[in-house]
Amino acid sequence: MTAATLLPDPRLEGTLSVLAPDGSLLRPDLVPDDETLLSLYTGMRRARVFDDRAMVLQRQGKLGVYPCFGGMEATQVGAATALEHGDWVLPTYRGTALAMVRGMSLAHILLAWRGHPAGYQVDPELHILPFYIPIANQIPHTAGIALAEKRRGTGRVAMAFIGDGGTSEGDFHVGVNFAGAFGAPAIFVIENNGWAISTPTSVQTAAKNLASRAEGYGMPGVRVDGNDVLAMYHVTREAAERARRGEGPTLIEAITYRILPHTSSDDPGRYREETEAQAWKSGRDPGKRLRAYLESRGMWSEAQEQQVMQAMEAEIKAAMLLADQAPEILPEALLEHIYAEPLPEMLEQLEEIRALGALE
Amino acid sequence: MTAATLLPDPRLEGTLSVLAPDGSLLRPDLVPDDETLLSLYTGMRRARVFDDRAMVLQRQGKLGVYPCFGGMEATQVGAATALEHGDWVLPTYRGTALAMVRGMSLAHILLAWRGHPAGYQVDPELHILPFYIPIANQIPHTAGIALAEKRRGTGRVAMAFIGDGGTSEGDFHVGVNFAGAFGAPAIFVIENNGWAISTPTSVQTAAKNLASRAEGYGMPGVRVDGNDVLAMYHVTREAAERARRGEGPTLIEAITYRILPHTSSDDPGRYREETEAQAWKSGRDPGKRLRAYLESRGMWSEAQEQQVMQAMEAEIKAAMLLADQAPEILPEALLEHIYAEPLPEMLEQLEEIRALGALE
Amino acid sequence: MTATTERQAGQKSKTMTMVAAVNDALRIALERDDKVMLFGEDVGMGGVFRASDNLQTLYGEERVFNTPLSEAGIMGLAVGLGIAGEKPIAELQFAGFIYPALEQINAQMGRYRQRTQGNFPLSIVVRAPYGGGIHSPEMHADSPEGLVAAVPGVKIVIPSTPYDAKGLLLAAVDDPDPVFFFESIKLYRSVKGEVPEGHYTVPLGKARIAREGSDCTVLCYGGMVEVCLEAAAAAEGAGLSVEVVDLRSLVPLDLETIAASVQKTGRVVIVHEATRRMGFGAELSAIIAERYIEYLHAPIVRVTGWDAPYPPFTAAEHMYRPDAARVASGIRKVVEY
Amino acid sequence: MTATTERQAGQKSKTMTMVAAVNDALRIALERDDKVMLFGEDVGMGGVFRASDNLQTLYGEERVFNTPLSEAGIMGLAVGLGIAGEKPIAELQFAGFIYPALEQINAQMGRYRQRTQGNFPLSIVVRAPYGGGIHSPEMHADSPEGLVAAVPGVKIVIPSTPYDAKGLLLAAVDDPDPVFFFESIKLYRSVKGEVPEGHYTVPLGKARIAREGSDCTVLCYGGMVEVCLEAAAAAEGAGLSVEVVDLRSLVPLDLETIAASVQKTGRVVIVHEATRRMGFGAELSAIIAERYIEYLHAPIVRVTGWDAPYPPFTAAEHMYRPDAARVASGIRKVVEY
Ligand SMILES: Cc1ncc(C[n+]2csc(CCOP(=O)(O)OP(=O)(O)O)c2C)c(N)n1
Ligand SMILES: Cc1ncc(C[n+]2csc(CCOP(=O)(O)OP(=O)(O)O)c2C)c(N)n1
Ligand SMILES: [Mg+2]
Ligand SMILES: [Mg+2]
Repeated sequence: MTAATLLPDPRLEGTLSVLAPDGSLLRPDLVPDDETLLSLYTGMRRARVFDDRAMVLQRQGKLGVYPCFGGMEATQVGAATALEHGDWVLPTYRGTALAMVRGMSLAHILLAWRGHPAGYQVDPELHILPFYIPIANQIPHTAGIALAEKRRGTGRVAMAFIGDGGTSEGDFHVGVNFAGAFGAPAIFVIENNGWAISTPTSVQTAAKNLASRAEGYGMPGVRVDGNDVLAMYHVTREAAERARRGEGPTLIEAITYRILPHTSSDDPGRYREETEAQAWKSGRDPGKRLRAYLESRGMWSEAQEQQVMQAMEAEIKAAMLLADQAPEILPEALLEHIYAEPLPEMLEQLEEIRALGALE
Repeated sequence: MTAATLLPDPRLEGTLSVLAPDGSLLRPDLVPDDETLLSLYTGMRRARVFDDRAMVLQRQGKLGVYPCFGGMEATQVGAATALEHGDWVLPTYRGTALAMVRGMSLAHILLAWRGHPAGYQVDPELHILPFYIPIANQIPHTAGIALAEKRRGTGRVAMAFIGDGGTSEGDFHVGVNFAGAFGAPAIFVIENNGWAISTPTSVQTAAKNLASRAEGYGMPGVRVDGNDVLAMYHVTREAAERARRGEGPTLIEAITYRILPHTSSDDPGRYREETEAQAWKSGRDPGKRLRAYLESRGMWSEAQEQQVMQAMEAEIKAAMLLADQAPEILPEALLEHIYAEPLPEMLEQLEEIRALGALE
Repeated sequence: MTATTERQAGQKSKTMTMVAAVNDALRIALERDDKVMLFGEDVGMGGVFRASDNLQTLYGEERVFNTPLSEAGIMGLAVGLGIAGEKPIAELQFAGFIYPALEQINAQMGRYRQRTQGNFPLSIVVRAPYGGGIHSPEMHADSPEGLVAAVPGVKIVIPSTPYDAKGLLLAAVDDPDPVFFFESIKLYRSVKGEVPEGHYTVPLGKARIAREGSDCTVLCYGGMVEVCLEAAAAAEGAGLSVEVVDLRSLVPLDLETIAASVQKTGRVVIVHEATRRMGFGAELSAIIAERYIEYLHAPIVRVTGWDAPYPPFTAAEHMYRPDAARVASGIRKVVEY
Repeated sequence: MTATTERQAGQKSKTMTMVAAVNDALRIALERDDKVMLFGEDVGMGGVFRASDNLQTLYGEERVFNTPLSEAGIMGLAVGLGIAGEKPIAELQFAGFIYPALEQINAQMGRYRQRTQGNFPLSIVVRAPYGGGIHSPEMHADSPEGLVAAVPGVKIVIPSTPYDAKGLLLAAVDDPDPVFFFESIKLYRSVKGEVPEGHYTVPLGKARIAREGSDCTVLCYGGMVEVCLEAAAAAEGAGLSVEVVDLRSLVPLDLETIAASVQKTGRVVIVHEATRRMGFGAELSAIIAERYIEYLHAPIVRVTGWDAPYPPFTAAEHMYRPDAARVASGIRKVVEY
């Protein structure tokens, strides 16, 4: 670890950590059971391997624009692992790791990032909704879903992710306030990675931190080290328990860093020095942190590591094969599922598309 | 004063007062000079007389739907008096008292509430913008105007009013955050009158108070007794001075109460008991409060009171005469000022309107 | 619950206003299906037009309630409830306040079914009082149905009679897609009609011949139907037989009824309160010019609000909102062509 | 500063892409008038398409800057700056993200001049990359020009060549009204053309005959012009003479040029990427059916995006965005009628 990486980052001030960046234990009281520890670690590893591979696939023309999350996997894996089956998850476009933890198949994920309709057909049983492209739109939905669960008394919660930039949109405010006003069992996780494309958080808002918004909505605001998967797991679990007890929503600000470009199309060299990213990358990697801790407890070995990596590579390969076999997209796909029954003029439009196919 | 009126209202907890409801002085250090005191008092009196009269005129069919503000005149008169000429004011529909203090003529105001185009032709010199009907739209404008003044280094500020209900709109969030992010010389006054039509503030949001939103935008949040015109004057002046010093925007929450119906069309009996309104009306009237203080200092007499009232009645009468003489609205008014030059098809539409007039 | 049934023979009926018919439909919808929830600004106390009067008392604050003041929030809440399988009926207090909600409508409500390939359909009704005629303040008389019609995935219904209001609203509640239900403010209390008691539906997508005629077709909906009927009656005096088609539903549109009428008369006037440019009349005209031009003997004339905002209060409203005289002048244009 | 001047004789020119022409226009606008400010999401670093490359370096962070992430805020900021007398040029990162801003556009930007009876005119330019053709993610290929055209008080310009892009953008900056300037993403780098150095303007409201013809008129704009020209060239092989009218500006619309072309050919095809229902083609068709029907020998055909969202990435885009084959088929429909 270089000297730079050891510098305290002011963004992390006041955040909860369970492990120090070097993996040493700060809060023994907040360590989950071994099974959870291992599933958090493998969840992060698998996610990271997928992310790396997806960037390569994108460059090979096999995926559309891909929003990578490497280096931020702890926020998503920690939060998603803390929920129960039946709880709802509303991801942003950067939420591929959330989807993986929720059990969405890799083939499905690959198809989603190709724009194949099959990639959008999320399994309602998983209770994870499709990647939201327009920013902050999912926040009012989260209030609505949570209100429905509250009314039914199911004890289920709804959790949305949003970026630091996304907190400036009107829909963020509106949705969080609705959830607060209704005392709905919702969790809002701000994945604060320091950047909204080229805009640093300091340009986004004059607020010292984003969790400070919580008070204005009448809910607790929690600041957490987003690269500490144990901390993420803990605060999300607490928020979910609060929600299940009928005590309403929680706003969590997870401090992390976007060490990679915004998406496969972005060149961060246009707008930032990479020193900060480098420091986070080398000094605060979430996987390394938990691995160091697991190793210190003798719970993880290089052999296990290799096994997870290789299994994951194989899984991705198999998923690619599956994805490549997805049925060719028929003209119907364009006009299907707009309404329960297509309108008459849409059937005519479908004929037009079919006729054109015949023409070419 | 009845016993009920003396009960402390929890909404006022933590607000700044300069005068107690009975007019006794709490903060001698915050009393402005005599001239200001008198102008605050007469400003309130005039506003209240106008408001009462406007409700009557509305019932007589001489105004459109009228959003009365009686009982809330201190927030507007205090805040507007604290600004300087050249500062901008962005009112809500309830901002008639703001307009009066800014020097908009009564005839002009009457025409605005009739929907006469002349009532919309606000004099740019007054720097008060038209009454905003769609809620919260003015908040991002305030950020823009303030940013322009900052860039030009004029030392001018922009102040917007908004209701408690209005703070739930996306535009409120967006605009306040922009102002904070740009460090723009803006003042946002939340005229918290407890109700948004039939919705009490407690249903609007789970936040304990609305000034608590300020921290999440990186600006000071100030809570003030909105029925204490001296307190309103003081906090607005401080906010304006901060802004002029380049220290950015302030969010002020002024606690007041809508003792009247929402507008001339509303019947509050449908949704609330009037006990709270009665208590505020009799126990916390802003005019009575300042008058009691002025009288205690020998600065006001019944004779002066009568003079102000009579002068105001005469002024309103004269304004009505003027308003009634406003030119008949020509068809042109509908299509004028949509663009700098009307589009060709709009000229045709104008011909259509004219032809119809001839037909009838 | 999705089957729609037309009025039963022998069903009793009552004379009521349009707003009472809406209230009746809402009550029945709440009664029939526990998934139905009703909310919006001031909906709890009955709403500013009293369309939801008494319903909170009957069905409780959990199912009939006020929201915080945000149209985007109200639409987003409806989408979220719809995702979770509820059947929300959301109210926009005035259609002129739909604009802050267009993100949720355009990017979400209309796209959610397709985005999830049918796995998360949204059975939502959005009610919005629209249009002028009552001297309302700025922005309170807008007619944004054209903007909503631009959104694939949503339906649009606009009744003109108490009977239709109730039956169409109950059909909208049963519909598996998001349905916008625009209610003419002008008609709320000015129109009365026979309304059957109990549940019945009027199917979406079927226009109504409000008056038969052979010389000219007038296409209209909502608050303009009575205006067009008045113009048609006046035209009869001048020996003209005017057919007035009350579209009732803009999406889906009843192409068959439109085709039959245009084929018969060969002359078309389209009437709405919304601005002319990009009002729904543009789409109607384009559809006719694309499909039925061979039957036309005259230009398609639009009688509409001007390309300008609706003016506030009484001062100029009479020059803005189409009235029978303007419709008559449009009819003259096409028959004298 | 409001006088518009056409290109000067002897002005030097350069070959450049559309995005370079936009960049050049922005630079000149900033240079000429200190009131001009340029902002939006990521505009400071040049914007995601590099349209504002280098301008922050040249004109400073006070005049060229990033905003927080809110389209409503960006539009509202522009309105506020406009009220205060500045000349903002605001960018919406993609036109598909215009929806959260429609409240500010519809209720404010379009109405402010009238609401203040001319005392607070807004000289604003809103730039928005629009349309498909580059396999972009969901919501990134929308064409919402029709929604904006529904707003009285705003103008709409959509260039199809680098020359026009620069000249129209500079004219938009000089214009005393809010002007929406939609830039075809597809054309940004795929099209090159001669662009004069320095300042010149192309007047708003004047269409351009992109290709003369006598058998059929194709009305189009922006990214569809090259597609229509391709179809017209192919039609020539089949012995058809197709006139391609590049509208350049939707509001104001060049009725004269449209009239002359329709009068000449009697057959009209309208082409745009936006959905058919309530796309701007509806208004074009309605205008023609209202004004020039006597010249028509065939139905007015619309070749457009389908009544469905634009599909993401490569998977189905080729079946959605109109191409030369579809335009050709539209042309056949009207000439063979
Ligand atoms: C409504 C909307 N506006 C703009 C965009 C374009 N856009 C995509 S990502 C992005 C930045 C988002 O930053 P942040 O919320 O911090 O999330 P991050 O990408 O850092 O995870 C922008 C502006 C969008 N997708 N939706
Ligand atoms: C965007 C928008 N939505 C709804 C309305 C209708 N409306 C007018 S006033 C009002 C309540 C406003 O309450 P608040 O903001 O507390 O202000 P107050 O009227 O109490 O001064 C509502 C819902 C509106 N004018 N604009
Ligand atoms: Mg971010
Ligand atoms: Mg209020």
